[in-house]
Amino acid sequence: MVDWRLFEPLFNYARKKSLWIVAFCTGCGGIEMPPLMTSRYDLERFGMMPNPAPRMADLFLITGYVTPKTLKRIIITYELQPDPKYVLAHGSCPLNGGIYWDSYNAIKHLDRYIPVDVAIAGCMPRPEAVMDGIKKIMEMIENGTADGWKRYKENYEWYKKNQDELFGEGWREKEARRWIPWLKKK
Amino acid sequence: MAKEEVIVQKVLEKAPYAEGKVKRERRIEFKVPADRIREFLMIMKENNFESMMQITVVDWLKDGEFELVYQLWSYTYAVHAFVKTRIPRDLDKARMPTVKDIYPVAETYERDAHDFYGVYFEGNEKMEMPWILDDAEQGLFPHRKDFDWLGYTKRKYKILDRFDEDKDNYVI
Amino acid sequence: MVSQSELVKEARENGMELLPLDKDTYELFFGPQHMATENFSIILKMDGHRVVKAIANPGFLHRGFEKLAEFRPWYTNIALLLRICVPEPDVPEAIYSMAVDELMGWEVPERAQWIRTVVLEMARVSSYLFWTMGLGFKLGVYTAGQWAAAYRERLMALFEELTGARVYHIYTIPGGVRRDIPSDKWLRQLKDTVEYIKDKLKDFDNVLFENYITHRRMEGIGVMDKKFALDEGVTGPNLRATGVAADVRKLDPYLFYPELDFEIPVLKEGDALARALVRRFELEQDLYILEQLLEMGPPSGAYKVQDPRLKALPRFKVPAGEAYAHVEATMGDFGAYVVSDGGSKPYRVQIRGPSIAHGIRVLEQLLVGARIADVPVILMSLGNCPPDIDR
Amino acid sequence: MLEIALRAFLILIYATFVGFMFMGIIRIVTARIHRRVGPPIYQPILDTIKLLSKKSNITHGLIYDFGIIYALGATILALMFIPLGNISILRAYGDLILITFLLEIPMLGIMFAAMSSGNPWAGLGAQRALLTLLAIQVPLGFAIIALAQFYGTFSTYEIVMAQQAGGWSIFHLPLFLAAIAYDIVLQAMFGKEPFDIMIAPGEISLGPMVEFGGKHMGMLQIQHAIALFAETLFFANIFLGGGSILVLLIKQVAVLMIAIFIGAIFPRFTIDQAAKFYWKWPTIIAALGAILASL
Repeated sequence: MVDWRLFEPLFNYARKKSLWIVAFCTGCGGIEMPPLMTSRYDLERFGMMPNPAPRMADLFLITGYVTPKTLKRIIITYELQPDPKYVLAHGSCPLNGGIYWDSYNAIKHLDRYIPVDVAIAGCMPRPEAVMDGIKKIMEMIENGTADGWKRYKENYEWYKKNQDELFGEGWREKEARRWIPWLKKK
Repeated sequence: MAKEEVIVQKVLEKAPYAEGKVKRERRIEFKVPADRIREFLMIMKENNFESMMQITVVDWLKDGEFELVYQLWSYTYAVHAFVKTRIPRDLDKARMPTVKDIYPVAETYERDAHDFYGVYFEGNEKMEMPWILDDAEQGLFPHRKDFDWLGYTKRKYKILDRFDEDKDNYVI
Repeated sequence: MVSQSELVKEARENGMELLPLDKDTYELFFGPQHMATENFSIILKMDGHRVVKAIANPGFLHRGFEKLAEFRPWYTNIALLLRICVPEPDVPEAIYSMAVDELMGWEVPERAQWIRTVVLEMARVSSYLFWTMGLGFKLGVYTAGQWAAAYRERLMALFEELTGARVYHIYTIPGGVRRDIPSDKWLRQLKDTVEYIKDKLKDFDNVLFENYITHRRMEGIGVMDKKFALDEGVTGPNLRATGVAADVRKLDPYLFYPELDFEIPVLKEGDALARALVRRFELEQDLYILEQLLEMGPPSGAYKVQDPRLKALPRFKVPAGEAYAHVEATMGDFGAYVVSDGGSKPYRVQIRGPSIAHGIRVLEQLLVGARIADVPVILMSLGNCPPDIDR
Repeated sequence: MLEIALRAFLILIYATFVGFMFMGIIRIVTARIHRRVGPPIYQPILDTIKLLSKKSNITHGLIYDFGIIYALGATILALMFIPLGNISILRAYGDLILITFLLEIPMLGIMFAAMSSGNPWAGLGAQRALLTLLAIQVPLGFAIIALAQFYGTFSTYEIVMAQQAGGWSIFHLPLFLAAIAYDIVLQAMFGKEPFDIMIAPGEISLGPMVEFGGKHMGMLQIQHAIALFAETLFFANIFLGGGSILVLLIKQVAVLMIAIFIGAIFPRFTIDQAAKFYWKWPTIIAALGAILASL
C-alpha cells in the first residue's frame, strides 16, 4: 500500500486552502458573515465557502454568544462534522461571556464544552479581525497545531462531563423527543 | 376636547368600574380590576383598539403585586392605551383569565409572561409548551425581582467570585 | 467504519429509534442549523413535501436583556439593548433614548433630532438591503444578494465614520447623540451613496423583483387578510401588504418625520410577493427621505442636551414614571416600555420586537399547507428576526 | 489492447482535469458576476483532495457506498462513448439514446446512496431529483428524435461526420429548436438555477448531498467534474459540429458560459413549477423541431 504520510504536506495545504464553513449563525456575529462572503472582503479568494451540510464542513465559526439551547445544537453539529475539523470562536462572548457575563443564559467558557482552536476578541470583531483569525487558523493547519478535534477525542470524558453537568444527563434523547407530544396533539 | 379625552370618556361610560386618564398626546391609561379585564378588553376592541402590542409584567416587590400592562394600539385614532391591572405575585395566586379569544396574538405574550414571571393564564392551552427558556430554568421564573440572578449564574457556570464587585459605581 | 446495523442497534439501546408520528407523516427539524433560519427553529410535521403542522421554537438567542437591563445604569443600558435587533441596531437605541427623554422631560435639540433621523433612515436602508440579500439567497438569485450586501458596505463605511463602529453603533443616547457629524465631507459622501444606491435599484428590479420566476414563487404564498393581520398584531410592511395604510412615522410622528414628505406604499394582496414589493417600495421612499434630509442640512446648535445632571453620570438618576416610545423599523413596530422608580437603574425595560407577533403565531398559521420550498420564502417575506423574539 | 486501455486512461485523466477546470471557471465567472474576485481556478481540485484526505468517514451501509461507485462508473462509461476528436475508443458504438441514458444514470446512483442514509432532507431531495429526471425526459426525447430524424441515424459519430460536411446542427432550423430545448435541459443536468431544485441550499440544505462527507463527497466531486465534461462534450458534438480536441474545448466552454449566465440571473423554481415548465415550453419547442425535421 501507499504510505499516505508522504502526502501529508499536500493534504495539509489542501485543508488549509479549502475551508468550508458550517452555515450556522449562533449569535450576532452572523451579521458580519455576509459582508465577509461578498465583494468587499470576499473570503472565497481563500477557497472558503459556507456549506449547509455539516457533514462536508471543516470550519465551525461560533459567531458570538452561545446560549445553552444553542450549545446543544452546536455540540451535535460539531460531532456530525468529519475529522479533521476546526473551531473558530468569534467575539468576546464565547471567551468569557463578554457583555453577558452575568446572564444566566449565556455560556461563559465555550472551551469547556467543545475545543476551540482560535478565538478572536472584540465585540463585534471587524471582518478584518475575522480574516486575521482565519489566517491564523490556516497557519495552524499547515504546521499541524490545529488539533482541537484530536483533543476532543482524547478528552471526550471531560468534555462530556461538562456538557452533562450543564444540561443534565440524557439531554440528546430528551432534545430529540421533546416536540413529539406537541406534534401529535391536534 | 382632544380626541384622547373623548376616547377615555367613551370607554368609561361603558365601563364604570375602570379609572382612566390621558397621560399625554396619543397615550391613554386605564386601571381595571383583575377580574373585569376580559370584559374591559372586549369594550376596548369594540372601540377600535385593533391591535395588542404587548403584555408587560412589572414586578412590584415592595407591594407584593404584579402589574400587568396590556398595551393596545388603535390604528383608527393613532392612540396607544395602557390597560393596567394588579394581581398578587405569589406563585399560586398569580392567575389571570386568558384574553386570547379577544386578541389572538395575546397567546404569545401570555406564554412569555408565564415563562419569565410565572403568571398563569387560565384557558391558554399552550401555557405548558416549551417557550424561550431551556429546561434548567423552567419553573424558576428568572425575571422576578426576588430571583437570585447573579448567584444562580455563578453556580450554573461555575464562574469565579472575582466578578463580585461593587456594581453601583459604574463609570461610562 | 460503523455499519448500519450496529448504528440501528445502538440507537435502539438508547431509545432513539425513529418513530412515525401518525400515518404518512414525519417530523422535520427546520433549523437552527439551516441556511434559511437565523438560529431559529421550526418543527414541521410533514406529509410528503407539504407542511401539516408547524411549531415555532424560539429561544436560541435568549440572553435575558430585560433582566440584565435592571442591573445596569441608565446610560450603560444603551450598549446592551441595541443588541436586541442585529440588522438595525439603531432602533432599540432610539426607542430607549426616546423613552428616557420623555421620563426626563428633555427637549432634545434640533440638531440631535436631525442626526437621529438620518441614522434611523440609514439603518432602514441598510436593513432593507440586508433583507434583499436574504431574499435573494433564499430564492436562489445569489447575484442580487451579493450586490445588495456590497451596496450595504457603503453605508457601513459611513456608519463607521460617524459612530466609530460598523454594526453596533452605541450612538443615539438619551438626550441626543454621542458625538457630532464628523464633517461636511461625510454629508457629501452620504449624498453620493444615496444617489448610487438609487441608481442601482433598477438592477434589483431586473434581477429580483420583476423577475418572472420570483413572481411565480411568491404569488399566493402565505396569504394574510386584513382582519387576521390586525388580530395577530402584525405591524409594519407586513400589515401594509394587507391594505392597511399604517405607519408609526405618520400616525405617531417622532423626530423630524412630521416635516418630511413621503408616501406609505400599500398593497392589498397580502401574500409573500406583496410583502416583498412593499419593502422594495419603502426602500425607495427611505432613500427619498434621506435626500430630503440632506437637502435640509443639519440644523445648527448642540448635539445633546445641556443638563447639570449629566455632569456626574455614575449618579445619574431618572425620575419615577413610565414611558412608551415606538418607531417604525423595517420589521415593524418596535416599542420600548420603560419604568423607573427614581433610581440609578431602570426598574423595568421591555422591548417589544415586531417579530414576536410575526414569527410565532402568524408563521405557524401561514405555514400550514405550504410546500417545503415555500417555508424559507414565507419566513423571509415576514422579515422575521429571531433576536427580537428571544431578547 | 494495452493501447486501448492507455487511451481510455488518458481520456479519463483529461476529462477529469478539464472537468475540474470547468468547475473552477463556473466559480470564477459567478464570482465576477457578483463583483468579487473569486477563488483560484484550481480550487475544486484542492477541495477534492481535502475531501479525500478526511480522516473519518461515515457510511450508511452497502447501498450507500455502491451508489457512489455506480454514479462514477456510469459517468465514466458515458464519457467513453462520446466522440472526443479522433481519440475516443467506443465512439463507433455511441448511440444517442445510450449516451443520454448513461448521462442520467448517475443521478439514480446518488439517489440510492442518499435514500439509504435515512436523512429526511436527503429523502426530500431524492424525491425532487427523481421528479426532475422525469420532467427532463420529455423534451430530451423530442430533441433526440429531431436529431435522429434529421440525420437519419442514431450514431453520434455519424452525426458529427455529417456536420463536418453539412454545417453545424444549430444552423438548421429544426435542430436549432432541438438545441434550445436541450440547453434548457442541460441547466437541470448541471444543477444550475433555475433548476437546481434538487440541491437547493436555502431550502433543503443540499438535499441528497446532505449526508455525504469525506471520501464519498470527494468521489462525487470527481463524478461531477467528469459529468460536466461529458455533458458539455455531448452537446458540443451533436449540436456544435464536433471537431478536434481544442476546438471542442472552446465549444464546451461556450456551452458552460451560457449555463452560468442563465444561472446567475434566475431564482429557483419549485419542483412542481419546474415539471410543468419542462412539459410545456421545452417540450413544445423540441416537438416542433422534431416535426420540422421529419417533414
